[in-house]
This record gives sequence, C-alpha cells and structure tokens, in this order.
Amino acid sequence: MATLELEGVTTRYGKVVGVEDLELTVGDGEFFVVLGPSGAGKTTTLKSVAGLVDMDAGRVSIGGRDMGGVEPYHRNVAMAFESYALYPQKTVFENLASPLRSGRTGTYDKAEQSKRIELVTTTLGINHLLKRFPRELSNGQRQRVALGRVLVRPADVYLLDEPLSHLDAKLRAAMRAELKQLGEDSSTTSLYVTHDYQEALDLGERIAVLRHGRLVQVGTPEQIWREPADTFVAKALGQPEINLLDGEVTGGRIVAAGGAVSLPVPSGVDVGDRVRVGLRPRDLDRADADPDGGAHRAGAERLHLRGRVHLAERLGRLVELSIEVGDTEIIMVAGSDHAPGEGDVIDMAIDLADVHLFAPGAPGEETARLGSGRPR
Amino acid sequence: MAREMMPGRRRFTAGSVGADLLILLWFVFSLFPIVWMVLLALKTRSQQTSTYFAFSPTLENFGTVMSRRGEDLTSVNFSGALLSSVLNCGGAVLVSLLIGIPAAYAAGRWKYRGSEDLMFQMLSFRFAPELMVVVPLFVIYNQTGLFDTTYGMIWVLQLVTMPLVVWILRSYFQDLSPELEQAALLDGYTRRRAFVMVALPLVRPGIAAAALLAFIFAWNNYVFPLILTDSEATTVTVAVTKFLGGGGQAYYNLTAAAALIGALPPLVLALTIQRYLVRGLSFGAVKA
Amino acid sequence: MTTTVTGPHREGPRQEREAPPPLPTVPAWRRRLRPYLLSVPAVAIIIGILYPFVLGVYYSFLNYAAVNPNPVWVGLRNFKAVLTAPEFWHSVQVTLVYAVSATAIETVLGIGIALLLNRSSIIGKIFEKVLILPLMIAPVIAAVIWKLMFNPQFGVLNHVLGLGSTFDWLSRDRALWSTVLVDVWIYTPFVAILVLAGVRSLPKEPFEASDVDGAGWFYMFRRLMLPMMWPYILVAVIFRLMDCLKIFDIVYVLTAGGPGNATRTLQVGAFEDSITNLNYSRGSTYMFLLWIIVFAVARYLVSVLGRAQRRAAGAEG
Amino acid sequence: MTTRNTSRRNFLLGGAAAASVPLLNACGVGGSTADNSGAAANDVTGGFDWKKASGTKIKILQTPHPYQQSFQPLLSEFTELTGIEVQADLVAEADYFTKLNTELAGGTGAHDVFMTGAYFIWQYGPPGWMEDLDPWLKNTSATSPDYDFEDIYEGLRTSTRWDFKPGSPLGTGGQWAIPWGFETNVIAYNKRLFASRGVKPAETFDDLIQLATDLTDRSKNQYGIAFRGSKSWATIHPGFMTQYSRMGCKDYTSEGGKLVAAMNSPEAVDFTAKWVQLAKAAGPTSWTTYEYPDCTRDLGNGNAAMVYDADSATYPKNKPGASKEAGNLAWHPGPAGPDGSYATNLWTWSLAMNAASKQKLAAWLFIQWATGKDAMSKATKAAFADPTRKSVFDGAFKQTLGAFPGYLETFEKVIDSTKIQFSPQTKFFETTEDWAVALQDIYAGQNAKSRLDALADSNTRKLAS
Repeated sequence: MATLELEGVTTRYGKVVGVEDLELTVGDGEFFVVLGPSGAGKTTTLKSVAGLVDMDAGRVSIGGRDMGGVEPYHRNVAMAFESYALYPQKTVFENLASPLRSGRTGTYDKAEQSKRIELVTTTLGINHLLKRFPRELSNGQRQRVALGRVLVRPADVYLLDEPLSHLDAKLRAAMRAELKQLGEDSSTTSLYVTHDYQEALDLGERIAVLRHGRLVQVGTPEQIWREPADTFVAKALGQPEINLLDGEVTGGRIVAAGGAVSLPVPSGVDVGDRVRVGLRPRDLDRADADPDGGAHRAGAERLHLRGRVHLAERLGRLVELSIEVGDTEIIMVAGSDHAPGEGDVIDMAIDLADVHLFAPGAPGEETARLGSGRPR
Repeated sequence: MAREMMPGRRRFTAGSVGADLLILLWFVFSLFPIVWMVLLALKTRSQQTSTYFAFSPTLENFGTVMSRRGEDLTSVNFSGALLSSVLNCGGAVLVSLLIGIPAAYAAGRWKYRGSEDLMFQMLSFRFAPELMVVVPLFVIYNQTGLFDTTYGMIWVLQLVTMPLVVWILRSYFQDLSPELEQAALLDGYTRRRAFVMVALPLVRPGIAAAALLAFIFAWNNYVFPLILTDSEATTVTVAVTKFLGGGGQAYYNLTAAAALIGALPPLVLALTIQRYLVRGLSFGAVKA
Repeated sequence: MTTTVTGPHREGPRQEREAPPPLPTVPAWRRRLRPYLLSVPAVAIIIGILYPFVLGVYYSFLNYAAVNPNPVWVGLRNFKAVLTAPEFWHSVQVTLVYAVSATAIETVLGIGIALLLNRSSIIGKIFEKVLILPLMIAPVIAAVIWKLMFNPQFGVLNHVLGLGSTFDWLSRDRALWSTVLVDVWIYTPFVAILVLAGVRSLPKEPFEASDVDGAGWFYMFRRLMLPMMWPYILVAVIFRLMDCLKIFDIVYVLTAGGPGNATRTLQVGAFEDSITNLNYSRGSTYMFLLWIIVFAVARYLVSVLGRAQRRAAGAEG
Repeated sequence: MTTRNTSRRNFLLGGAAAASVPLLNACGVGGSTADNSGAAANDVTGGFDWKKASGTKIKILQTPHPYQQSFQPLLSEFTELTGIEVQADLVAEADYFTKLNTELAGGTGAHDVFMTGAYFIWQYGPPGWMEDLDPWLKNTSATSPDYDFEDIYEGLRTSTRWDFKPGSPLGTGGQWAIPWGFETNVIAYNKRLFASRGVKPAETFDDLIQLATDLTDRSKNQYGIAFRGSKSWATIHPGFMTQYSRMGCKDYTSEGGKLVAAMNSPEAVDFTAKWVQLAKAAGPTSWTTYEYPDCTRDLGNGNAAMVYDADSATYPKNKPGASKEAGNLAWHPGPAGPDGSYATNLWTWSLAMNAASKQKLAAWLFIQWATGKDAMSKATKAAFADPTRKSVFDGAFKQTLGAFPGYLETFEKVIDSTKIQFSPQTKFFETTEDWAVALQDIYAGQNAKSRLDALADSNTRKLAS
C-alpha cells in the first residue's frame, strides 16, 4: 500500500560497513527482491527500512513519508527474520497473535484474530501446530511461523529475510509458488531478501543485486539475466557459474583461450586491448550432436568452439561437462541424451547475443560490463 | 582410569575404583567439618569439650540460640541478627536488581561509549579491597547517621551485589538475540513493552540466579557489617563470630548451632540454583 | 508514547494526493542517549562507591585519625612511613605467600577433582551435588568451625589425627598454613566447578581421535586438554588470586593476624590500623598500596585471559 | 527493637545536618567536637531529685561481665526510682573496645553511658569523647547528698582522673569515669589438685616456673598455668604486668617530659624471657590465642592448675555449679618480687558518660545510681566481686567470701600495692598490643633481647610522633 524509497542509505557497525549509499525505489505493491551473498548487506537493508538499526546517513521513506527518527513500531512494516525471532515462551498461536494484539496494526477482537491466524496458517500448512512452542517445531515449521507472523497482519511494507532458506527442497518449491501467488494477489509492497538467484529470478518483479554493502545493479529479472552489470552479477546468476575467459583484442577481433575462441568486437562497444569474455554454461549448445537442443534464435550470428571433454558429471537430466578449449577450461551443460563421454571432442556454439563482455581485470577482481546493450 | 577423565568415550577399568577412592578422600575432607559442626550443635554444654562422637544428641541448642535465653547467656541477639541479615541482603538485592537490570540490558544490547568502562568499574568493585571503601564509609556513616542502619548496609552491600547482578545479567542479555525484541517492535510494541514482554521473561532464570547468588554473597559478607554496624543492623556472620568470645564463657555448642543456622540459607539457595552457579560465580565468564 | 497510526486498511479508499498525517519521531540524540539513561542509576551507585574510595585515597595524604579529627595534609609522609616499616613488607610477604600458595593448591586440586568427577561414576554424581557446600557457607562461619576444630584441647582434629593436645595448629610457624588450609577447604570447589564446566564443554572428537591413535592419557591431558581448558583455569585463577590478595575474614577470625604478625596480611594490617587503632590515614595508606598491587595483578591476568580466550577460540573454531 | 526508631530519626537528622556543611568536611573528614565545658552539668539547678529526668530513655553499652550480669536484674529498680528507661546493649569483650572506640569516634552519641577502664581514658579522653564528671559531682542539684564519693577507694578514684599530659601522674585533672568494680591480678589455683599432689602455691617467680612445670602433664591434657597470650593489649595488663612490676620493671621512664620505652631494660628482658619460657613449658598449647575466658575455662574444667589473671574473673568459677571444679578453687597473691614487692596491676571497670550524649542528666543519674551504695550492695550478693566502695566491700561483699579460700587474704595482701602500673599515655592500646606481639614473637623463638629492643625503639618513636 505504499512506495518505499531509500536515498543514500548508509549503515555501519563501528567500522564495518553494513550498507553504503544505497539508492532504491520500490513501487507501491511491488515484489522487490534483494539478491546477494552473505555479508552483502541484505539484512541491514531490511533493518534500515524497519528502523531497527541506526543509519549513519540517508533517508528512508515509506508511502512518501520520511521515516527519519520514526520508531519501528510506528513504521507499520512487518518483517520475517532469518533467525525466525519467534518468542520462545509463547505458542505458535500467541506468536501469530502478537502483532494483532499490540494495537498498532489495527484493532481486532478475539474472533478476528483467530480468523486471520486460521487463514494464514492454513495457507502455510501449519494450522495443526498452533498449540506448540517454537522449540517443538522443525526449522522449516519455525520459518513458516515467522512468515505467518508477517502475513497475518496488514502492513505498508513486508520485509522478508530469506524466508525460505531453511525449508527442504520440495517444500521450498511449494512455498515459492505460494509466495509468488501471494505477491501477485497482495497489494503489499514487499522487500524480499535472498541469496538464491533462482528464487530472485522467479519471484522478483525487480531485483537489486548487492555486494559488500553497495548496490551493483537493479533491474527486472530479464535485465539482470541478460545484461549483468558486471562479472559479479554475472557470476551470481546461473548455476554452474558463468565462464569467464581473458581475451585480447587484435585487429578488430577478440581472441581468447589461446586462439580457440575468436569473435568480432561488437560495434558500439569501446574496448581496450584486453577484455573478459563471459559465456553462460547453459547458453552453450552442442553444435555437432544436438539437433534441436539450445533454442537459439534462428539466423542469429553464432560463436563456434571446439574442445575435449575432460570431465562429465551427471546432474539428473543434465550433464555438466568440463571441456578443455585451447588453454582454458569451459563448463557447459548439456542434455544427458547422447551426452559425450570423457575424452570426446565436441563442437559447441553460442549466440553472439549471449556473449557477455567485461572489462579486463586480475583474477578475483570484479569488472564492469562493456557496452550498454548486447554485443552485436 | 585416567583416560576416562578425558572427554569422549567412557571405559570402565579397574582404575575406576582408584578414582572413586580419591574422590571419596576429598569428600571426607570436605564434609567432615560440616558433620562435626552438626554434631557439636547437638551436644549439651557439658559434652561440648569432653566427648567427640559419643553423646546424647539434643536439639535444645537451636532453640537457645534463637531465643532470649541464648542472648542472656552469650550476649548475642542471634534472632535479631537473622532478621537484620534478611532485611539487609533482601534490600540490597532488590536495589541491585532495580538498578542493575536496566544497566545490564544497556550494556548487553548496545555498544556505547563508556559501556566497557562502566562494566570494568563494576568488576573492579568485586576485586577492590573492601577496607579501602569501608574506612571512609565508616567516617561518613557516623556523620550522617547511616551507621548501624539497614539503609547503610543496603548501600554498602551494593559493592557486593551490584557487580554480580550486572555482570551475570549482561551475559544473559548478550545471549538473547536482539531480533526477538526487534520482532516485538515491528509487531507494534514500544521498546519498554518489548522489553517486558520478550526480554524479561527470557532472562528470568538469569535474574533468579543473579538475585539468589547476590543474596548469598551479601549474606556471607563479614567486613561490612563488622565495621559499619553495631547492634541494630548487625548480621548473622558477625553474630556467629561473637559466640566465640561471648559472655566470657565458652558456648561452643551454641556457636556450632548458630553457625549451622547461619550457613543454612545460602546452602539451600545454592542448591536451588546449582545449574546456574558456575556462570554466576564466574560473573558470566564461564557458561556451563 | 501514543501513536496516530493504525492499520492502513482502516482508512477508506486511498487518497493519493492528501499528505498523510506526520508520524511521531524520536530525535537521534535521544536514541543515542537511551543506553546512557538506562545506566544512570548504576553510574550513580558507582559514583557513590567511588566517592568513599577517593576519600580513602585522600586520607592517605592526611594525618587523619579518630583522635586527631582535624587533620592536615602531610603529603607522602604516610607512604614513606609505611614503605620503610618492616611490618608492611612483612605483610606484603605474608599476603603473597598466602595468595600464591592457596591459589596454586586450589587450582591443582580443583583440576584433579574436576577430572575425577568428569567420569560417569555413581559416586561422582552424588558428590557433585555436595561439592559446593563449603563454598556456600560464609567464609567467616567456616573459619569459626575450623577454629573450633583446631583447638588443641577439645578440637576434633588433634583427636582424630592422634596429635595429642600439644599440637598447635595456630602456632606462629603453622598459623599461615592453617589459614591456607581453610582457604583451600572453602575455595577448591570453586575452581573445581569452573574447570568441570570447562571439561564438559570440550569437544569429544579430538580425544577420540587421539585415543584411536593410542595416545597416552598424560599426553592427551597436556597437549589437548590443558590448552583448551586454559581460559577456564585462568578465570578460576584470577578470581582466587584477587580474592586471596585481599584476604581478611578467614584470617581475622582464625588468628586476627597473629601469633605475632605471622598472618598479618595487608588487609588485616589495614584493619588493625584503621579500625582497632582508629588511625584512618595509616590504614588507608595500606589499602591504597594493596589496591595498586591488586590492580596491577588484575590488569596483567585479564590481558593473559584475553589472549588465552582468543587462542582457544581460534583452536576450536 | 524499640531503638530502631531512634536510628531512623538519627539518620534523618544526620542527613539534614550533613547537607548544610561543605562537602568534604561534611562527608568523610573532620569529627565532631563535643561540648565538654561542663555546661550541661551546670544547667541542672534546684534541689536534687531522682525524678528530674523522668520519662527519658538512655542506652548503655556494656560488655558481658559478672558486673554487668549482677546489675541486669536491678535495672528495673532504677527505672522505678527515676522514671528513666534503660536499654543495655552488650558487646563481647574481644570486640568491646574496638566497638567502643568506633562508636565514640563516630560521635553519634548512640549510647549515653558505657563501661570502660582507666587506660581507655588516656587515649580517648583527650579528643573530647568523654564527659568530665567532676562538674556533675560538684553540683548538688544533680548529685544526691547521700552519694558519698569519698567512700570509693582513693586509689580507684585517682585512677580515673587525669590531666591528659603524657607522663603526668594520675589523679589530677577531670574525673572521666566513676569506678564501679575493680580487679587485682593474682593467682587462682585448683586446691584439690594441689592437695593431691602435696604442693603449695609458689612464693617466688622461679618457684612458680618450677611448680607449673611439675604440674604439667600433656598426656592427661593438663598443664600448670594459664594466662593470656592473644594478640591484644589485654595480654599484657593482667598477670604479665603484675609480675613484671613485682620484678622491678617499668614500661616507660620519663626523660625530660618525654616517655622512653623501658621494655628492653636488662631486668625486663630477663623477666620477659622467663615468662615466655613459662608459657611454653607449662602454659596452654595455643597460648597465642588465649584470652581470659580460655584461661578461666581451663581452670574450671581442671585442665589448668593455676590461672594468673583478675581475681574477679576466676571468682565466678567457684560458684556452685558454675564449673566442674567449682568449690575446689583457691586464691593466692602469686610470687613476690625479689624485694618482696606485691606490686599488682589494677583494672577498674568504671562507668563513663559519652560526651555526645543527648540525655546527660539521665546518664549521670544512672552512673550515680550504679556506683551508689544501695545498688552496689545488692549487686554484690550476685557475682559482683570487688566493689569499689569501702563500705560495700567491708559490708556486703566480705560476707560472701566464706567459700572462697584465700580470696580475702590475697586481696588484703596486695591491695596496698595495687595500682595502675602503666604509665599514662595516649597511644596505650597500639603500643601495648605491639608489646603482646613481641611476646608472641619471642614465644615463637625470636631472641628476647633483640625483639624487645626493636619494640622499645618503635614504641618510643610512636610516643614521640
């Protein structure tokens, strides 16, 4: 029911930076995901919004109102903590009733309280646990109670800190679907924090990627996936991780992997004499054996590679292949039918549109994307 | 036997018996004085210096010690001292809790300038030589009329109870995830309500342990009442030592009975908080 | 603190244009002040305790005594007098001997008892319950009990140990060791329960691993256990050493510092000066010097503890 | 219990008073300066009347003692006579003087009247803590015509009168306390044991050593002689100081108005070494902890054959049923000095008034009553030994002495040479405790000469500063 704006938010813990100069605008009712590895400042972002940590600089506004100096209990936000933060001395029911009884989230009589709790616990599949204490629950159940304590009440903003991280795979998938539905149905602005890129891509209307407390990129899932702002974002999305090859620019062409990879410098991209070439394992197709695998755009220009399979690791339906290409190793994922064996030499191809170029850098250094659009 | 003392796998060997014997030896040493005190307390006056173990026990001494009759014999008003001890220590613990809980909470929750200094200052009270403070207090108390009063004792006993309460409770508050209170804040509760609703109930065992331990230490204190009280607010520990020279006569049986009565409250309290004892005794440094 | 905000659903249809009512705010300085406000009463107590402490230091620069109620500043004269008096150095020696020997014996015995109790034997389980009894009895009361037991004529010790009536536990040569004995009786359980808590918190894996490797128990004790236990032992040692340096009650009740000055520890000496003789300045000078000793030892040991805790944390993590 | 209100009131009054004085002086430094001009005594005018302070209440501080115990039942008579309520607080002797000192130093005036001894006056009269009773005695409005102060033995009256000049003899200056009961320090022995062994009390100090050693049989838990040995000034003043004086030794000599310690004179060293030898050979095992109750306990139990201490301390042990050896005790003056001296150290329990008392008239009436003829005579019938009034001693007291062989004879033998053998000086307690410590050190094996040299040196310096 409200927009959420963060302007220049900086929160430090002593000398340790939580978040630095964060600028975000979350639209009314938007389901916004913050993605980043641990220590990136995701939780700090949420707590800065909630007013649970003292910001060193910047402004948070909810619904157009500046939250500077406003106590958390006046902000009308709800948060699911990664640690659950369930009151150990209270039952599940009491935990869920807590926000309804404070008087600051609305006025509910006993019947309304029970009704709301019944509704949300049924959705979350924990309605049989109401009389239990948190210590009598599994982690997954606790997490759902924590989520329930958010959803049971109306709020201007929902803050969800890794709410699915402790669920087992099956439940996580189900809950993700549930959440997606909820996000679409509900008009509550939500800030959702995760380290799981699939969750982010699946749930987020927009995604912000954080690293070391700084905002790296904001965009729709499509933008983030297609145009990662730098190697960090590129690596954060996709499993296996994107292949990054160091390349030299010679005579209008980019040459990498000891000459095994060669492609033209895209027009409109300002390159120096060195670049990094990024190839997502799932974007690579088998050019030789896979008749219709890899739904590449018809007629698109393609980069062709040849290499020797060094290692083949079966992952269910797919096979992860380590392929020696020139003097480097490239990972690709292929369908397990007709998968090559170790030692086989195979041909691969990738749409030039899917080749990402980044500025050169030392190993371990993250570098920015070259060119604003796709390389052509 | 030796291997069994290490953590991990248990093994029963002939050495176990040897170890049990060693431990038995300690406990004979450890419990003998207490047993002896009980025996002495059960003797009549004529048996007190003449027999060691064979005698006809009587409970009379306890009644004598607590009554006017004991005071006439020994000039020690023991029941009055018991009451004073309860008032002094109870009052001191109460004050320490009222003042110490907020301070412990602040020190456990926030890192703020001076918090470590405050805690260290508290700790330094625990290790300061008592007389350094008591001698000037003796002069001050005499001038202000606090000498030999319960108020005066409650004040000076803060030196004993306050560091204990603050340090123990800080360690409990530190263990308590701040996110619990944060959750309450976001549920719409004010900080005070969040504290009362969430934090306080969860550190209740810590509060109980700190309070009882502080009470025990205040009860067992000797220097303060020795110097800062006379007859009105004097305590059990001072009263027990008075029996030794009481009345120019030696009532060792009464001394033992008084010692037993004086030792009982701390023993009972200690057994009720045994689980929390280690943490309390080490000021929260060792979490058992 | 009241609020004007209620659930957003209570409002009617959304009114985009209208400015929402302002929320109550708490200025930043008041937020930052919060922990200080909570600590104010405690700080008041500290100041209240520090005041007499500072006054005590001040006394040591006066010639203040009950018989001289209008003292004057005498500078360092008290310190010169005390530091050149052989009684003071004798008291320092007595205090150090008491503190070091009592702490050492209690630490060794305490570790031994903890290790013995760590075995899962029935006897150990029972004894663990009563281990703390001497520790919880008031030290003075314990001293009274022991004083009765030490009595050469009717005291039970000479009877049980067959020493006859001529063995004087509190003679000049023995009094210090007898007071140490009482200290050991009271406080060994303190070390034992701390160390026992430490032993129980140790991970089992390294021991099982070296057991499989066939390591001897002494090797395990020295190489594995002791380093991991070091912080626990140090905590116990710090508490015992500090308390022993300012020992008063046990000694005062058992010997009052005698015979002669054989057990006149620093705090007993200070008591004699300031309370028995009502010479506040000389007593305060003693206490000030003792305080410096205690403070120096405490600072040193706490820094050692800090290092040990970091090392132990590193070893386990 | 009724006094709790008083404390609380004091607290409030004190708090208000403290608020009005400068900070450091108010709290922590600077004592009270009591009004000691005798103005309070002179405020009392008109004819004498016991009821003049009727309706007031006083507190008295005492140590449990036969004297105090004899008077306890009589307190109600006092209340009846005067309408003054009395609360008696008791503090055991071991702590008594520390308590008394600290209370007087505090200047709170919590207790109006207290039991004290002569030495106490030397140290705690000068700061103005004790009321000069001379103006009270002289005021006929405050003192009954029947009081007859002169009836109290002169030696005792002068022992509590001093002008506070170190080295100046007792007997001049203010009357700081009224003598109540007194003690001579002599030997009490177990007559039954002496008879069975066929021995008689020793007449010389060397004989005493021999006798005591002969009577010692550690295997039977029996030893020759008990006297005090604890780390306290009180170790010096009874038997030790008595025999010390008989051997011709002095504590201090006065040189040009300055006191010089004489504990290390050749005869003093010789005697001290022998005394300690006696303690080792024939004294109690834990001599260094011995106070008078330990001594009299051992005498009463039959463990000690003799006690060299106050006659009034051993006296109650012979009362029927008071101890195992009751009825078997007898008294003897103890060994004479080489020149036949029976010099004996005196202890008077006296009653003194707190200068900070707020009920001075009532306090004075109490002192007057307690040291008066009637009350003292009545107390003597209980266990009050050695009353300070000649009329009472010759009257009521002598009648009780039939069952106490040698008590009266001993008393009469020593009384003429009984006086305070110490030199009056203001650091009595500290320097005399140091003396006791020296005895303990010598007992533990230190050389008597060098130890006493060190003591004398230190004490001379302490008195000079």
